[in-house]
Amino acid sequence: MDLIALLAIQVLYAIASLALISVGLAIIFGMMRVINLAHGEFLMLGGYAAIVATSNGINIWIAILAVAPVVVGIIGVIVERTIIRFLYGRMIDTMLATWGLSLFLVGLTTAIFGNTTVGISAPLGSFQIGAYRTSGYTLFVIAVAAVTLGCIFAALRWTRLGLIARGTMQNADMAAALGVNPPRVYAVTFGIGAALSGLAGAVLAPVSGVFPTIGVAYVAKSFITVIGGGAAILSGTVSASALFGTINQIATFATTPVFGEVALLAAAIVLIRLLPQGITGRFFRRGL
Amino acid sequence: MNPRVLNFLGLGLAGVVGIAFMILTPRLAELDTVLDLTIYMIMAILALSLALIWGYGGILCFGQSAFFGLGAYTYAIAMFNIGDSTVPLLLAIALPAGFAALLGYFMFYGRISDVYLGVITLTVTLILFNSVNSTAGPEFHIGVARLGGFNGIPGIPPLNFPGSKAAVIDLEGMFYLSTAALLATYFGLRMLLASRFGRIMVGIRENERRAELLGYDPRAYKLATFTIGGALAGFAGCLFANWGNFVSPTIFGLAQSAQIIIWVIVGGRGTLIGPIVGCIGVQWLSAALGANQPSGSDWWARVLANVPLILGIILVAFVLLVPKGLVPTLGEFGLWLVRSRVRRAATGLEPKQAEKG
Amino acid sequence: MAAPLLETRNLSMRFGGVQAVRNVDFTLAEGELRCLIGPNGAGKSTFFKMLTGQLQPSQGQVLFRGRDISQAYAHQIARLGIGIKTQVPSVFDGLSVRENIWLAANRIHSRDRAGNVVDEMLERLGLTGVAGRLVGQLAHGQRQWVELGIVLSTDPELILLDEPAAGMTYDEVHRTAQLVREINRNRALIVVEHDMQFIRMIAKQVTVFNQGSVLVEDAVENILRNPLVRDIYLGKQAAA
Amino acid sequence: MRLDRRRFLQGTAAIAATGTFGSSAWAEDPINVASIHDLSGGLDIYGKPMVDALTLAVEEANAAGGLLGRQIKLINYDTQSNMQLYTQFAQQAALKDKVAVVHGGITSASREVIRPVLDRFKTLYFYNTQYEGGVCDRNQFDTGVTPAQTVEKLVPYAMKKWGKKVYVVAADYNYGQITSQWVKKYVTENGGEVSSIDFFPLDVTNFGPTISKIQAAKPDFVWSALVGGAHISFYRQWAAAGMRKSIPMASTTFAVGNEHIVLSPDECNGMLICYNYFQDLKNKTNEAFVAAFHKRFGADYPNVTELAMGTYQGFRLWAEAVKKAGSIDRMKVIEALETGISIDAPSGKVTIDPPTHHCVLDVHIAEVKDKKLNVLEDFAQQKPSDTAAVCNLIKNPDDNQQYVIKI
Repeated sequence: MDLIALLAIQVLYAIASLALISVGLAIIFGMMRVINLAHGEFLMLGGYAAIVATSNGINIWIAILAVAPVVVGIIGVIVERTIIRFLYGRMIDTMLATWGLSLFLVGLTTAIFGNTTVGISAPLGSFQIGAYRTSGYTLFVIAVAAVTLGCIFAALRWTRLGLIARGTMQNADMAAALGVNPPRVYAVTFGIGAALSGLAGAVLAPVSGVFPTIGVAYVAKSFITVIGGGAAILSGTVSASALFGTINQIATFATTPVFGEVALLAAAIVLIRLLPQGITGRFFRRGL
Repeated sequence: MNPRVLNFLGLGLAGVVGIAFMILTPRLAELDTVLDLTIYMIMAILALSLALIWGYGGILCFGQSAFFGLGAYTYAIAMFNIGDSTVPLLLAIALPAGFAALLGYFMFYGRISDVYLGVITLTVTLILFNSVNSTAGPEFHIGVARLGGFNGIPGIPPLNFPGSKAAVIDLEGMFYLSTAALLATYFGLRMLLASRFGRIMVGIRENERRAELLGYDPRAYKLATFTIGGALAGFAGCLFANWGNFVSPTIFGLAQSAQIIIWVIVGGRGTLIGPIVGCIGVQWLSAALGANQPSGSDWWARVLANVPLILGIILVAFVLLVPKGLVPTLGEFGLWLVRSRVRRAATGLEPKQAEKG
Repeated sequence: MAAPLLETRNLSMRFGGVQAVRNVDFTLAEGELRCLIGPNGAGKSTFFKMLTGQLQPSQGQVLFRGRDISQAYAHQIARLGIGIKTQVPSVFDGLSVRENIWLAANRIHSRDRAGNVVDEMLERLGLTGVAGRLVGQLAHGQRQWVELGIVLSTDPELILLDEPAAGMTYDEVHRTAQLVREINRNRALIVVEHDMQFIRMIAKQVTVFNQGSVLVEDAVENILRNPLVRDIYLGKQAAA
Repeated sequence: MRLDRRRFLQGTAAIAATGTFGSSAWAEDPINVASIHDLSGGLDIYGKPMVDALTLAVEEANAAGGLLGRQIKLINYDTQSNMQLYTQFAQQAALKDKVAVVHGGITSASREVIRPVLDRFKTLYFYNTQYEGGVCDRNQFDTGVTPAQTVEKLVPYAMKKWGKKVYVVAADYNYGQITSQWVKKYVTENGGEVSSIDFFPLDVTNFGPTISKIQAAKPDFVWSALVGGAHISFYRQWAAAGMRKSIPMASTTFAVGNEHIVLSPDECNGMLICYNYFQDLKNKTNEAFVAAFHKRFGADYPNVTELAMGTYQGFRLWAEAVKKAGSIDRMKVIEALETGISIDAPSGKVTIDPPTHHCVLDVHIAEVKDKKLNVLEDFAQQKPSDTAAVCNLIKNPDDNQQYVIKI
């Protein structure tokens, strides 16, 4: 019984973390059709931002929830202004550029922080479920994911930027049609996407640790999740994360991590084969 | 001067240069250079396989390394079990081709297109990576060949002349073989592209719906293209396994897949010379940066010797300054110099890429 | 009169809530030239898409020479001999005009034969001068001609033209009309057009679409007099 | 120098000849020594300290007047965690730089890539990483510890301290597989039981389910043979789940990548580890070494790792042999090494074991305490008995393979 409960928590956690690492990419891809291969490095930078902040005496919660997103968001805007904006409508070129960027960021972080950075350990201690102990931080991650997605929902639903975002998701020229100036929208969008990635990276830092090359562990997974989800940023990310997270975690628990991974990937293939436009290409089309 | 003539002049030139390169290099260069060039030739074949699928077939494939790796592993495993290299070589081409055909059927006849193709192919290669990577235990073996998991398979026996196991192809022979293979691949593809099939394939890349309305079945053509690309990649994999006498799962990894794409973009999609140039250029660069590292703690020295940092900057700068890729840009510059009739003619040779965003 | 070349029975297309085409029964005789008119969103293009297999009808049948093609793939239908010139010219922008035409001719002709066919077609459409240019670099009118050339080069039994005169200059319109009549000597056509002058130049029989279904079908002169048609369609045109 | 065609066809032997000839021709030109390690990419955690140690060793030797009156030139390759570059750089080192010796390779995979290349081009090879054991190749020397030297000591120690029921988590590759077999062997020999062995690919970062499994199994302690940056998250998640206090842990891989510094004390305090070298070893040589090291690379240098010391000792042993042989000729140096050369290293006395080309050396058990590694017990002069069981290069010098040792 308590094992079931524990497993449930772990499944929720898997879903939450998958959604967290994917949603930033989903926004950037969904709205700008930019495949950001430096996504993993944005997560990595979020982790470092949080670590540096805490080691400079900033409260860990502020570091994770405020400092990291802001820092990475700013970096995102800079990247958009200096590189991405020259490449809109050229998906392939942005791939090369962001791949280069990811290498650059890995190199830079190594040069600055070296590769033995003191991490931050998970706060909130642990709690008992029947015979099992598990980390309280797990629940925190789940909560953050829920809140984040909630905020995105609200933003899309009720803010002007959200309106534009939804418009752009339906058709790319919409932003222009709505009489806003696309460059600014794009810069902002990219910034927000990056900020969310930063948040995710920071939130997961105490769990997975942070080192310059950790990005690769994330990028493929989140990319697959986003495409699997389809055009709609929110419902897409959520549904795909839910599906993949559950499969992955249960398979892992039943067998081995390898098999869990393979099961996730296989699921992705089947999904795309069945729904060539991703989940939201078929279901809740009018989703956000 | 009409397009055909120009075309043949170009091909002839490429042929002469290629053969001269093949014959002269071992006589002029030092052995280590020859060995480095060997691997570059092999990787260039891999680059060509993607150049065909993506640059001409318009199939965005993030998983070219899957076929490359399959080729390498197939050769290794077959070699340990059979001994004479003829059959393993053929298997290393046939198996990836077959796999590509299956995957292609699954995708194209499922009407999967553009970026979704990318994700599926990427996913497939990652599945292969994860699976092969977890075969370290002694229980994982095919015949006498242990898969070796993360460590991969070392000490793979080299190719031998058909029939006689003893007559192993030596280092110099390996260079001749790889270069000849590259030249053959290049001219083979040029012929393919000049053929009916090739021109229809390019038509489908340009406008799939129109091709369909003319009565061509895009799925079939894509499937064929994809299969050929898979076979080429597998062949390259086989040569790779020969060159280093080892293969390990990183061959399926994200880094490897991305690298192939980078080669093609850098050199220029929609050309054949481009990816070759891009492949050799990028590889040479990362090798050159990796060699002669400063020892010691001087921070700046370390930054300047920081390979990912430098490579990253170069790639980014490249996209911004040479967006079309090396060869097309140079080509345009060259053509800008000659008269417009020739320009028109030449654009016919290498169909322009149409960016599908 | 012989068995119809093309026949649709109760043909309907629904997108989610929208009924784009509704229970259309349509018949076209061998060698006939028919004009389709109707306001935007009347379902003309959707109708064409179903005839050419670009859309699978949500109900009803399309019979070509008595054979049901409503579930067939686009390329199969094309091979049966239905060619279409779409509203927005659909051509191979990255290829030269010659290569465009060749891709079409190549499907039905042997390699060496195709070459000549291409030359003739270029001559016929007055594209010889731009044969080497990339189609993407041509003016809209010329791209229209290229697409016409592509369609004709596959030598279809039935040719569908979706607004062939759109964006053409006055005398281009004339040439197009001439061409259409010429084609009609031995081929059947269905032409969707808004340009009334153009229709007057070519049409005998006209079918009027409105809100997804056939409003009326009659000889061109009656149609032009028909008050109903005036209201829903020509009224606007006249006003414009 | 260029190779003319005839010599080329004579192949590798000729090349080696020209190589040694070229380098010993003038006493003036420096002796080339190659370092082939990952200085970027996922494995640079291990590579960087190794190269630093090698750098220091070379500089010390040069300061002391070099070898045979010649300076030593360290040629430093970064393989970027990319196997293909291991081959390319090994070839360059052998053929272009004509080095006297190559120090390099981190994972067993990279070693097995370099080894045949250097055999083929007759270039001496030192592999200085602790590994699973079993390599038997007259052209290669291994200065790292193998399971029989560390696991054999740590298992009984931990069992005495904590109990007989062990749960093993290991990296899913050759090293992890074989090490965990040794653990199982010694646990059963000491009358305990291994309740389960779980393997994890090197890129796994989510250990939640495993941690639950371990809790269900209720072992007396956990043995970790986890490796690499991603696996550090196991210790984090383990501590976060509050397990560190209830179930202790022992390892012969922990701290090799400075895990004890990356992790906070309350994530890894109390863990038992066993190695040949610890920075805090109390002996004159080591204190001098550490001082020199900090002088060279800064006092804030995180920690001199096991692998770094392996590399340092590897170079020292080679240098010793060169002095003894009075030449850098490959065979002469190998023969000198096979006399059982030994040095007084920071880790204690280190001696080449002639039949295996591995090392006889001291090992120490230590406990992780607040980012320090406190030595608890020493075991003098451990022999590489595992490799010795399968490999005798004195009896059959032409042997050349990595044995899978029957356990």
